[in-house]
Amino acid sequence: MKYEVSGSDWSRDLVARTGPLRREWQVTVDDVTHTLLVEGLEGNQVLRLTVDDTTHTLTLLPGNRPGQPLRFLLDDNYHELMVRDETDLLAELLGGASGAGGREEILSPMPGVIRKLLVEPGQVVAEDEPLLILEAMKMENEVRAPRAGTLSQLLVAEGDTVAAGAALGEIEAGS
Amino acid sequence: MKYEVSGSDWSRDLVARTGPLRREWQVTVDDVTHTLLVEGLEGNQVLRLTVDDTTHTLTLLPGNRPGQPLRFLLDDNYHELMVRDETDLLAELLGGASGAGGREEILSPMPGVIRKLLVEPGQVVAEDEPLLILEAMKMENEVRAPRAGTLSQLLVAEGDTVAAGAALGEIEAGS
Amino acid sequence: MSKRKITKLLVANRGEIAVRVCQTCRELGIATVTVFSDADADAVHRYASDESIALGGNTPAESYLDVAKLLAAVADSGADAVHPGYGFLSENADFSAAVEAAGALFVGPTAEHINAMGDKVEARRRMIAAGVPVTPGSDGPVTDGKELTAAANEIGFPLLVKAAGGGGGKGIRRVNNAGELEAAWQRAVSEAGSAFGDARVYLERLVEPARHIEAQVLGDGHGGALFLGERECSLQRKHQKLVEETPSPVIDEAQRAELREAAIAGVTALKYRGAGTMEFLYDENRREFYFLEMNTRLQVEHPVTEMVTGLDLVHEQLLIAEGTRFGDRTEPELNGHSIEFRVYAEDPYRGFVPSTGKIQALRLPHSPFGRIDAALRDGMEVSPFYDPMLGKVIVWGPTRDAAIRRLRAMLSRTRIGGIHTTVPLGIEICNWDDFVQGTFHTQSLEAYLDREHLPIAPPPLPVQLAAVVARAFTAKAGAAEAASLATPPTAGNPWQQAARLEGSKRVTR
Amino acid sequence: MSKRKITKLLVANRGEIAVRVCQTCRELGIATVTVFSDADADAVHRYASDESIALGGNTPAESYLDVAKLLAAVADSGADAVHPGYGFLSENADFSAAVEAAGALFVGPTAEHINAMGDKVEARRRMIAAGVPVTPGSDGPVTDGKELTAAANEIGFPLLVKAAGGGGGKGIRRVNNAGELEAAWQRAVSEAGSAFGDARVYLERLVEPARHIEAQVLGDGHGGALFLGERECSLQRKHQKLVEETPSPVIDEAQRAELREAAIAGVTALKYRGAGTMEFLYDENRREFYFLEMNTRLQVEHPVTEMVTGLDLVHEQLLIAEGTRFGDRTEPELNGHSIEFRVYAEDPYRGFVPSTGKIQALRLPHSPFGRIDAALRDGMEVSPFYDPMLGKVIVWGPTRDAAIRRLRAMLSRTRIGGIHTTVPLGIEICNWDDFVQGTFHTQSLEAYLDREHLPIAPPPLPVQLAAVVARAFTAKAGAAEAASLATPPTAGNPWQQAARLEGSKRVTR
Repeated sequence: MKYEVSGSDWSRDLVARTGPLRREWQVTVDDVTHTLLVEGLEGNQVLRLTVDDTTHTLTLLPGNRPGQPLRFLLDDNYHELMVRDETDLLAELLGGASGAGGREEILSPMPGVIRKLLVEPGQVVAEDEPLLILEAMKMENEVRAPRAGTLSQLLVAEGDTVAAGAALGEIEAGS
Repeated sequence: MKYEVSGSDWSRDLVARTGPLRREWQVTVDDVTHTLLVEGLEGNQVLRLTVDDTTHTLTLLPGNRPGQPLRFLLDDNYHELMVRDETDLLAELLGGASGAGGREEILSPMPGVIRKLLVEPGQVVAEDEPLLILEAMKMENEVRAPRAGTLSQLLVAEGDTVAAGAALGEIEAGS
Repeated sequence: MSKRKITKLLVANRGEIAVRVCQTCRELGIATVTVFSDADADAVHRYASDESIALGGNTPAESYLDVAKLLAAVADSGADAVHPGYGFLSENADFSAAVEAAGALFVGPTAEHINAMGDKVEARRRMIAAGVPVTPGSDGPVTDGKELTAAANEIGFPLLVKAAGGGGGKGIRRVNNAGELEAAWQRAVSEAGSAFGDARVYLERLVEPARHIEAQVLGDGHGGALFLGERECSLQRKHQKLVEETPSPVIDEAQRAELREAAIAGVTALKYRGAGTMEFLYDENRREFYFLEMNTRLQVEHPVTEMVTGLDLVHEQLLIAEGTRFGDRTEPELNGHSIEFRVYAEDPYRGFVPSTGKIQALRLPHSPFGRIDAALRDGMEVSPFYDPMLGKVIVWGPTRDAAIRRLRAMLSRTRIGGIHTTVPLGIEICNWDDFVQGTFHTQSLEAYLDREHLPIAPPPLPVQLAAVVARAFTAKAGAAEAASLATPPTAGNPWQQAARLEGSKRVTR
Repeated sequence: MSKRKITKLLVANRGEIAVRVCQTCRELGIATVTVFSDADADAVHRYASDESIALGGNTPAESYLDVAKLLAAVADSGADAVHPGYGFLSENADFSAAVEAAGALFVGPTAEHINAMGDKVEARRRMIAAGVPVTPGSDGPVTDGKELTAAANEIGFPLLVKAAGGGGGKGIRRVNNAGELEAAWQRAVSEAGSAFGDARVYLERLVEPARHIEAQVLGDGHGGALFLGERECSLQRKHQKLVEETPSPVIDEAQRAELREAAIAGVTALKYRGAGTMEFLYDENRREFYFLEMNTRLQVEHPVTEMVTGLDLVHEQLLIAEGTRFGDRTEPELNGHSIEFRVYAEDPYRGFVPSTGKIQALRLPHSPFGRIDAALRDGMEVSPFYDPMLGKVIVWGPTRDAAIRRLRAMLSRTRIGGIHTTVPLGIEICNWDDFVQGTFHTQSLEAYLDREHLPIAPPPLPVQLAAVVARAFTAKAGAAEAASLATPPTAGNPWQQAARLEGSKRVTR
């Protein structure tokens, strides 16, 4: 599998081959191939990586999604990196800049209770405009517009309990 | 189900009826019926018992066997009691004093390695005579004859690793 | 009041503090009763006590804040004392009064003390009378726009709008200039009304940069007062404390004596009963303390005081509630250094959004001179209903450096999988120069956190390799995980997505 | 030797002590390497270190006692220091010498010290020369029957036959009268040969009743010596310690000064290097100490000394190994009281038969001033290959009473399901008058344990009801459990069965 690892102003290609049982990996970076021993603990939430005789502890963090920076701990240090595999790269090529026009869903960033709606369906909103107040763990959180446009749908009412990632509404391009 | 609970010089009969889901029990002792709420935690290794508005913590201990004193912790205090249910009582009636004559197996009281055999097959042994030395967790333990008789079989050799409860040999009545 | 022995105590709280109170009771042979909401039916605190009573409901209002249900639980269980923990009803004077009216001891101050100190305006007035230094501010609650403008102009900007009934970092709003004043005040009044049932707000000068240093005190209710050292709590984020320690790295014996004098004066003047914390702002340049507020309860960060004094503060609370007087008791020696790090179920690298879900791969390590106060269990669900603080990692060391090394090691051995927590940030803080050198103030942490996370240059090879492995194993985890994640799936590129996440801004209250 | 910094340390041990050593190294930024046998492939200590190297094998001889494999691991990992823990090779002079010959630091004494103190006969000679009081005994190893009789007659009965190469309660045999002498001596010679590779045995007077009190010392290898207080270890069963505490409830400042003087004299005379323990028998009637033996390693019960001194003894060991001299360093103040209870995988109500199997429902609670040193994980298999000690529960309190209350509470919150452990006995001991009042000696525990367990009268109703519930749930557990049980299934009545279990008698060595 080919991977592209990138940061804020650089990127690098890596090619990984896994052995039987996925324990032994061969990873090629800049024409040098490194042997990597991968040992999963705790249902693969924690992994031991041995590279060049040194063992590192990799701890996976929840919430990682394709298309977002990948977040993990290595030896107790926090890291973020963009990691795309072949499929991601292909999808990006085919999909183009999805979400640039058309409509976009408003998703709940956390589980909580809808305390107050600040806008109405049909209303024109600016990007970053507060749409509603979501209460979670004793704190009020403003959910803001992901883009400018018209609020074409509002799927929740005050007092509703919503899960993380639940659709709250939708914004359509234009006013 | 009828139970007989007994100690070293007394016994008492209890009748238990369990409700749906086995959460609510009715236990009758000395013609008085007590309601018992039973709540299992940690895969039923730990149980909360509520009797007359007071909650007790019952912790099961491993190794309990029918025919032996039942051992448990109640609110952190260790207890041993003989508890026979209907089936046990029936089996005892039918089986009579099993093991009183005939033969008896020598069972390993713990897992370990046979360090030394002190007797040979065919040898006549007294009750409580040391038969072999079993090493477990850095300690040497003597396994002694459960009864007097002739060692009719010896199933292990020096150096063998044995599990707890494994048959080590057999003693037949008489010499 | 004559001395009364506590034989059965009800803890009107949940989580780590409920477990903490039960620990001490178990040592003392006091029977314990906990209460639990529907959401907490399987919570750890439930099983820390001898009995546990269902309150029903999920939200705090339906459960841990419902005075009637709690009083019924006290009656049903036959408890002769109630410990309120912190938060919830711990600083509710009506609850204190109702418990005592029901014939049980309230492990905390009298309703009169709670009212006096809970009302920030009254608290200022009393402290001024006792000779305790306070920050410049409005002389009372601000009730109309005219008063507002006048008071603000006298105090100067930036200033803080504070709810008279708030506390613990809640109900505070910063106002940078006159333009923001009116809107902030109105929002504060509305929030204070709904959150604390008390819409009064007042103004106070914002001391900046400032340190937050607090004094732990005990009062026996008859004028007896003990000072148990200070706690440095300047490492905060939006008024939420993250790291606390004692002693403060910036005050010396002379300043500690000054702080002690102010604290003892306050406690003595009030004839305060119980454990309490007097919070001060410390202006490091002028080397001056200003009284901020008094928390009339056990504080989240009480363990650091325990570590350097050898006292069990819950035990002290119970002794005071039973009517023990201090007499000629002396203050304990303060020995070594202790630090506490708070573990929140929040994503510290995404604006501290709450993170809920099932806890996995849990490891709460033991260590010499280390302690973890928590109420966690592998497989437990973290629900969105309550405070996101999961627990605290506490260490002691002979010196501050030793304590930091120990905290770092202990956090690096701590693992709470399945959700985001502040643990990785805690390890970072232990390596952060400003923390190690003690040169921080109440704004330092926010400044430190305000940065780009994607690296500007390629990291060392092992990190790149780890990234690829992490990607492969994340893909494997797949859809099952998705349901419990705080970050929604998205189409579009990551930059858009990051912006959207930042679109959710936290409003403290 | 000049000062050398340790950067990477290999722990030649397993279980809780391996975890303990890694904790301190992690605080100090020292990289760690552990080793593991096949039976320990999934053991907790493996994951406490940065690296872990497979030794193969199951028995100690094939793994943790295999010097060649360990030296290879040191070379492979590039470790520049080796910590031997306790047990295994910790008191093996050849290992110490081999590690140092390989260019790594041995965290412990020199081969010369280990040889001198490991040889009980030589140790007595040296201590007599240093002016340390010793128990009357044979002047050297007893090599033939004539010597045996002569020495025994001079010492008088009862006496002890002790392996010169033994230690830690192993290799000791009691002889009550002349009739038992010859057989005991021959058995001891044979066991000592196979267990310690050293068949020499010697005789010593049996002081009875006696207390076992030991002094914790540190030596810098250049004559510098520090005394860190005593430990009372009289609660033993067949020379296996179960409870340790400091300070001892029976010695006062004058006797502590006496003990200190003897300990410092010994350490100084040896120019001892590292942490060590000088064990003494204490005759409470005569108020006299007799030197018993010196353990040239970290002791299992070192945490109680840490709790009252605030020192990290592993850190002290590392500093000494690096060549740090004490100079004018003063001894630490001894503060409060600390108790340790050892958790063994043994059935305390059935003659302490080892109990193996899968650990379930594990709970190792945290508590203020409490600490658990263990290497346990839910689902872990306890194998029959190694020492049955699973870990230790340690508490501190301002007074002995407070410490006992805390230990009791902590043990009652500790749960190690699936196997038998000594935890329930620990709770009992905390309620036992002789322990609470401190009126016990080395034989007290065995006398206490020698009793009938079936009650002679019906217990309170809740116990009877619990028995029925326990019976019902045990029946449900069924056959799956049977495989891992230490007690075999049986036909016949329970009395026969109980007798059979007692038929397995433990032979200490």
